Amino acid sequence: MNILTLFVIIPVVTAFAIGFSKNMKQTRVVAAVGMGLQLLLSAYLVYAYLTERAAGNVAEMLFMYDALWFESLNIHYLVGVDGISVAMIGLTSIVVFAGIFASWEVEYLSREFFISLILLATGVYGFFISLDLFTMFLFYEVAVIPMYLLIGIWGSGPKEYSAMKLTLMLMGGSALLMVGLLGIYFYSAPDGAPLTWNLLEISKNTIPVEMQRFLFPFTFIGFGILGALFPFHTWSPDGHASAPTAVSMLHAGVLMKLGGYGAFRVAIFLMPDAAQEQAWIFLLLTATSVLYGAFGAIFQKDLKYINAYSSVSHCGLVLFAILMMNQTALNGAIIQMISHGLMTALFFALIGMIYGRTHTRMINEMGGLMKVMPFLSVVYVIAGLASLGLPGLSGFVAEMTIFVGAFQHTDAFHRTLTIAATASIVVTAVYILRVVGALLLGPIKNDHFNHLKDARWFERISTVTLVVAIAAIGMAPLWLSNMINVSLQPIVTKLSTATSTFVSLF
Amino acid sequence: MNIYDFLIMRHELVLVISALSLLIIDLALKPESKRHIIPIAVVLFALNAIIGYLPTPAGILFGGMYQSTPLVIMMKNVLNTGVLIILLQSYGWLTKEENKEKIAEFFILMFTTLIGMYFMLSAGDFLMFYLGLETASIPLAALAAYQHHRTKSAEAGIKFILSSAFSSGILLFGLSFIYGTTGSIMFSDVVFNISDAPLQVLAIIFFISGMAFKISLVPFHLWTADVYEGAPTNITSYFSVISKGAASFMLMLILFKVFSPVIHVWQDILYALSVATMVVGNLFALRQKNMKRFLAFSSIAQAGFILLGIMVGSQLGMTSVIYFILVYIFSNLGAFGVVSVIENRTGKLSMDDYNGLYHTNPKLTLLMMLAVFSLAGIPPVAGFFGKFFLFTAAASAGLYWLVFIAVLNATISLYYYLLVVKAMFINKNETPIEPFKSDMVTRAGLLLSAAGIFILGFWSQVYEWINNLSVGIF
Amino acid sequence: MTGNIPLEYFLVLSTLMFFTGIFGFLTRRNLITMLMSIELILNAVNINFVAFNHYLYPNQLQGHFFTLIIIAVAAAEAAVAIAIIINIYRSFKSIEVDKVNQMKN
Amino acid sequence: MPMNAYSYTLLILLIPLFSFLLIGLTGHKYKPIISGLIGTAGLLIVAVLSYMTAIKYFWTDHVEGTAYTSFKAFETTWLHLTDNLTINLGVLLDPISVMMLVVVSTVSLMVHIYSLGYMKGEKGFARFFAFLSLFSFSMLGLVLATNIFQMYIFWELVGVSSFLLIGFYYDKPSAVSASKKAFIVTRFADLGFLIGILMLSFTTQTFDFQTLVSSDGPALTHTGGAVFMGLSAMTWALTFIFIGGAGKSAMFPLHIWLPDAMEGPTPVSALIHAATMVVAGVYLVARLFPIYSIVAPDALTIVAWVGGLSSLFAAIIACTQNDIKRVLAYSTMSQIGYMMLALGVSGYGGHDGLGFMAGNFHLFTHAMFKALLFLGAGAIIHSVHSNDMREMGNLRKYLPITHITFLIGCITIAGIPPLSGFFSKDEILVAALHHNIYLFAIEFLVAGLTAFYMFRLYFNVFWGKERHYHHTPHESPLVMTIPLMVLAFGAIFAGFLPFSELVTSDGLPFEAHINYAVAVPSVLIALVGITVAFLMYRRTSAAPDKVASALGGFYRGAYHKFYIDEVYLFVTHKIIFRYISQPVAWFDRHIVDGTMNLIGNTIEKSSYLIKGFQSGKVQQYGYVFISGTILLVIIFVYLW
Repeated sequence: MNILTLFVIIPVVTAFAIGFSKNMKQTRVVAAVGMGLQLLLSAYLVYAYLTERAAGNVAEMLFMYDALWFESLNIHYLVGVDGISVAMIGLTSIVVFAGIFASWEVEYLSREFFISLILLATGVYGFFISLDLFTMFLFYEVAVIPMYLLIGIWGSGPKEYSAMKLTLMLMGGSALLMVGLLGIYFYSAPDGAPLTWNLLEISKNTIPVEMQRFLFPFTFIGFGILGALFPFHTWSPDGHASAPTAVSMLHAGVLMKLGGYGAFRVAIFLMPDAAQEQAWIFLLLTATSVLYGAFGAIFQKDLKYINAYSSVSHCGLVLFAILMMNQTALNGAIIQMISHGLMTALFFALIGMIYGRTHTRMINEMGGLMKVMPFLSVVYVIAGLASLGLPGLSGFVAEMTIFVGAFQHTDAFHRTLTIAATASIVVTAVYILRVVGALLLGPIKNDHFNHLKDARWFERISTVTLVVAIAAIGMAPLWLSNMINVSLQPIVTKLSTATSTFVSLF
Repeated sequence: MNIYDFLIMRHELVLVISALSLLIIDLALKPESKRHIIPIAVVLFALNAIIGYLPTPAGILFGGMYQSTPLVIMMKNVLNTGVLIILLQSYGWLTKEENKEKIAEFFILMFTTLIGMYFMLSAGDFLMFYLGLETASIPLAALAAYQHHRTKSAEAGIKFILSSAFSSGILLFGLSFIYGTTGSIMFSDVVFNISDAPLQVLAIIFFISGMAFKISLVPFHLWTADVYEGAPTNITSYFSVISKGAASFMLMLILFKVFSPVIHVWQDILYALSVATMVVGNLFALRQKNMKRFLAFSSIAQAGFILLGIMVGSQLGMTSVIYFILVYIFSNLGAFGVVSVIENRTGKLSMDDYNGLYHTNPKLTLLMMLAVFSLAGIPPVAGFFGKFFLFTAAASAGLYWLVFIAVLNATISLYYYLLVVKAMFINKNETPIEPFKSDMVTRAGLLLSAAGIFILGFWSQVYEWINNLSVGIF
Repeated sequence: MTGNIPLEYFLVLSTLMFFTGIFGFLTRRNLITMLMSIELILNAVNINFVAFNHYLYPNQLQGHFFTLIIIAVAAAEAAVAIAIIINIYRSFKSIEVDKVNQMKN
Repeated sequence: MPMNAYSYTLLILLIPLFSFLLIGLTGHKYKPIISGLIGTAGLLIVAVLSYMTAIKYFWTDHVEGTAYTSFKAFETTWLHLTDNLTINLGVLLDPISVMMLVVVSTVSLMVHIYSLGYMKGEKGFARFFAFLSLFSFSMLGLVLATNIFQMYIFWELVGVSSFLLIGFYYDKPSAVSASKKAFIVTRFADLGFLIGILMLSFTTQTFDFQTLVSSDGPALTHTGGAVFMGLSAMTWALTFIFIGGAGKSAMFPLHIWLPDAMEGPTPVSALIHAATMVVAGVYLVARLFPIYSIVAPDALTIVAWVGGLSSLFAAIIACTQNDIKRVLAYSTMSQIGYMMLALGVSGYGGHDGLGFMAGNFHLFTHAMFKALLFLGAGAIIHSVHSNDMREMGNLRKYLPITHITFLIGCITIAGIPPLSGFFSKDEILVAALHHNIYLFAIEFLVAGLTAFYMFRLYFNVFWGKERHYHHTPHESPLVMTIPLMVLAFGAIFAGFLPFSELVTSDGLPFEAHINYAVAVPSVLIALVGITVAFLMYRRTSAAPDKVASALGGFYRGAYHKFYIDEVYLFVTHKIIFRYISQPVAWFDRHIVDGTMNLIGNTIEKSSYLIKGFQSGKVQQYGYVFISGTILLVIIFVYLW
């Protein structure tokens, strides 16, 4: 059995097993075990991958498995991973694992909750292992849909509205995506040769430039919507605000990464020429959303909204780096995805735990939590520092790689935008410290806070997992960035084949 | 012409025989024992369905009026599957007191319409086509008016018969011009003499609008909602999948076989129709509260998608259409099955009655969810594959913008499909529908559709099988 | 016998009948009358077929056959329709088409 | 010289890190004092190692007459960015880093010991020492950085540890806001630093200090390059980098965080905001000094003027403040201004490098006496429980040791020979005189002001009339007074170190001797300042108020720190918060999100608009039917 297929099978099996569980206790135990296995498996995958590479295997994708599915359309079940997907899979496993524990005490329809959560995870895993555009798209939509139920049933606030909005906007995104993918398929091979959905095959062939011009926006925006590309990001604040804890974690932590990953795996990789030509538009958009999200976050009062907007800012940085299209920046983009995934998941976990105690998310109603729940508060501070890019935590590594990489461009346009983007680190500091100050420090605002308890054991598991991951990346980023760097080589070479040149505004 | 030639038209023969035998048996039975008809009929039909899959020589009868090709046989088999499910699902309803007098009629009429459709599908000239069409639609009117004590049923009947007669009048007017301009009603002759001369284009448009009525495309769809609502639910499902499916097959066959030289004409016509249909169907479906009307409009929107495949006019297009209709049969029957079961138990039809259904009847709810997801084209259920292949077909003809419009409409449709899910899972309800268990047969019917929804997508052999039998025009 | 009447006349006649039928179908309030208007439409078609057959393709009979079939089918249609109309009368106590308007929107 | 001979210096970094982790993770398990001892012991080892290194580097391993070389005792790749640019972590040893090593470890050790007494019984004692260790780690890492990016990394870390320590009393709103202010202002400056690094690294394709400053390196051989607004790329880069330095070193106008930072515990102020972190900016400029002076003299001029103006500005304000820690804070700012100016006026190599030497010299001495002064102030506050000098007076008879040491500190900073302050300040003045007469004038004036405000403080606190204290002030325990004495010793004798032979711009020693033409006047003006202070504050009199009212608006301006804080407040709250952030939030809710909702509503509405078609009338259906057909005919038969 191919190891990658296991990543899809284990969750499905777990979901089934949950289906037969008697009560809440069994349910969550089964879920925890299943996802624990998944975590171990991905750890093993990282190990196996590195050993393979160390053994001198230079194939673009490893652990490939190919099964013909729809013959006449040449659709395959084709899986394989390179360093990038391995990293993303690792991220997913960590976040999902943490998410299970973060939602340890979901009582209402707990069985259904965990099933949908795990199905969502299945979609994500499938997306990251697929090399066949059709399968990729399939898993992509599988990942998007459980969201509706998860938010609609277990959410809070205007959950129906938010769930519907989120689902429809993401589906609208996949409408664009569908067009893009079909276009790619029908130009996937030179005339006469059989068409293919196979990512690697397509990358060997050059899609006609005029088609690229037409298809690139569809594909990029299609993925970009999930990556919270300005101005298509508005599903994110409402969705996150209404979603239950674990769902926000998975969604911001992992699902939004599908956008970035696809944008660069499919849009940029397969259509470099159009990417070069149209990059300036999207660079402007993303640079906007980097600052826009940050400034938007300053003004918010609801913790989840603050975090949602900071996600807009950080994911904007991901797309920004992707559009810079040089090795370092791309590397930074991947690391940023991982880092942001981890820390935003941590944020949402903490927010959920705090909300579960104080029953409010309004920062002006809270204060002095450091006294009553030191553990959670300290972790919150760590998450905050990671988010504002403190050295020794993952955020710094990602941002610096991106900035240095982006600044390697010689033209004023790229560099001005880069400097504009760097400005976000100050704004980030402002809103992070604002929250920390108002939420954790200062005198205790509300007497009944005095009776609140600190984190329970499962909450500690959930948060510590993430903190460890963040710190590990932040302290020793070299192996990760090397792993990614190697896998970036073919993509960068493909980009360098682009004949058309970058259109600069100035 | 020897006896074996009749094997070529075995679908029709078996059905004719079963219909007649049912008639006779019905005469023999006493009123109280009439419900024994049901097993007999079902068995007979199952027999027919099975025989349909036996290998057989393709052939031509009556000097080309009747021709049976593997493609057509496959289409008939697809329809058979649907009808079988419908028969199973309607068991619970047929055994009700009000119907026990006229159980046999139900089967006889339904078989007759089916015979009509089969003849239509195998038609080799417009005469046979017209005969089949009418044989299919006239009994349908009777079926729609089946519950003569319900005024709505009667209204559905009259609305259907009038509009269908009207539409076939217009269709015939078109045919008469085709005959006048080409000098023949044989498909094989017409195809050589057809061109885009104004009179012929006019004829084609009349013909298409006649067919569009059966497939219920905008603006020829208005009868649909009323008839669907008025007719007994199981009949409605028959309307929505079988008669629509047969009509689409027929439209596709004639366009491909007969009007292939003027594809540039009807492609544009269908383009306009499909956009209109998707948009209007969705817009109407948005605000429906009555489940039957809701499904009626959603099925109108689906018809718009079917056109995407037809207008391509290639093998890919035909495959995707047939595959989509197969999937659509299962999905729609799943939805209608749940609606009919609930209606028979509680008489409740409004979406609001479905609030909180999950807490009382989880299995039905899950089936309903699967069905609507499949209709909305959400993976991993079959509907996604069906839609995706339709879009692929359209894109293969370079109709990217149409694909874009279509997918946006799919998104809109997702909205109202999710409303159903929302009602069942999220909305609270003080007086939810009581938990209940249906009889075995109905359950089998539901299960069958559920299985179809689930398996069909992953089971690529089905698609390949259809693809091998489909023929394009180029 | 009809040799000196050109085809166009028949076509004009049939077209007139066709639209008369449609007009009737759209305007008459009585279900039976509507049914009759449909018969008009069908007969227009019949005239077309016969005329075409007679003038353009004298040496074949397809049009005639078609006409016969249409007449037969029309009869069947009328039979079912009237049966339903009786049913309508039972339940609505009227055969005014506008009364038959329970389901809308 | 063999590298491995020095690789033990890695311990200097690892020990504090270890004690930080140890205390941070397990501190709550055992008695607070234990964590205090762990931290102190760690620092003790560090200090010993640093002194060893200094002696080895400056004397034992140094061959007489040769230049002091700079070499890496240890280096490892931390992150690989581009083919040329990799971020390394390591230990770089050269005169200034070794000197800073001594400064940091000494002061830090003293502060650790002092805090054992000062923080006694505070809740969060363990946390305090954890943070202290973290800070020591970061500061040492900054000092020993082998490349500019490592420096940036630890730069951020000292920033955050100062944030944590300022906000140590996190339930005190003023402390919280002060820590936020400090972090954000420095963060803003760091943005400049980062941009500078980006530019520099892009032009030179290296982060490494040795490569950067080597005479044939890409930086020094770099000529002109892209010119923007008349300044070369290098000038821009170095100016941006200096912004970072100015932020950390509280140079005007980025100084506003320093006075508020006094909200932190006094030992912290002594360590971070007097001796070590705030001079990081100076250290940064000194690190890149060759580039500044050879490739980007314009940037260096900026440095000089910013330094000079800041020192004057701060000195003026210091004369008007009543909070003793704030007075010291402003004096710190003023002294750092001195150092900056010294670097700014310096040339490269030989005797031209006098300013460079003087700057570092003053950095060294200032660390001693300013730490001494702060710790003394801490002792005072500890006994009086107030920061306001108006509530003090005649304390000399209660706190004899504190009194003496504090007096030593004051004399030193006033620049009275033979104490250390005199030598370093004198060299600076000489350098300034050679370079720029106006700057010299400013510094000359500031020398007088310094003497004045320091003795104003001194007399106010230790003389003047007796105030009634809620409990009689008592001398601090030994654990607090010993550090005072040690530092006093340093303050007295640090001046006799032959700096001109040790720390020079090009590593070669040169002859530096007292320039009496400068020394005598500067001493005189210092004495003048002292006398004025004596007359005004020896006994409480109406004189100060008279002078204040005489100065009028100017005094008020100085008293309110020239309203710089208000300007910042206006910019941040009014401009950024109200005119950027709020509109953005509004725009997002109403325009972007509104559009999405609008689409949804339009669809919903239109579905109601067209409901009329489904009228339920068969004839109308037929009507639509036939008109549809006719429409198609019209389009496709006639129009197509």
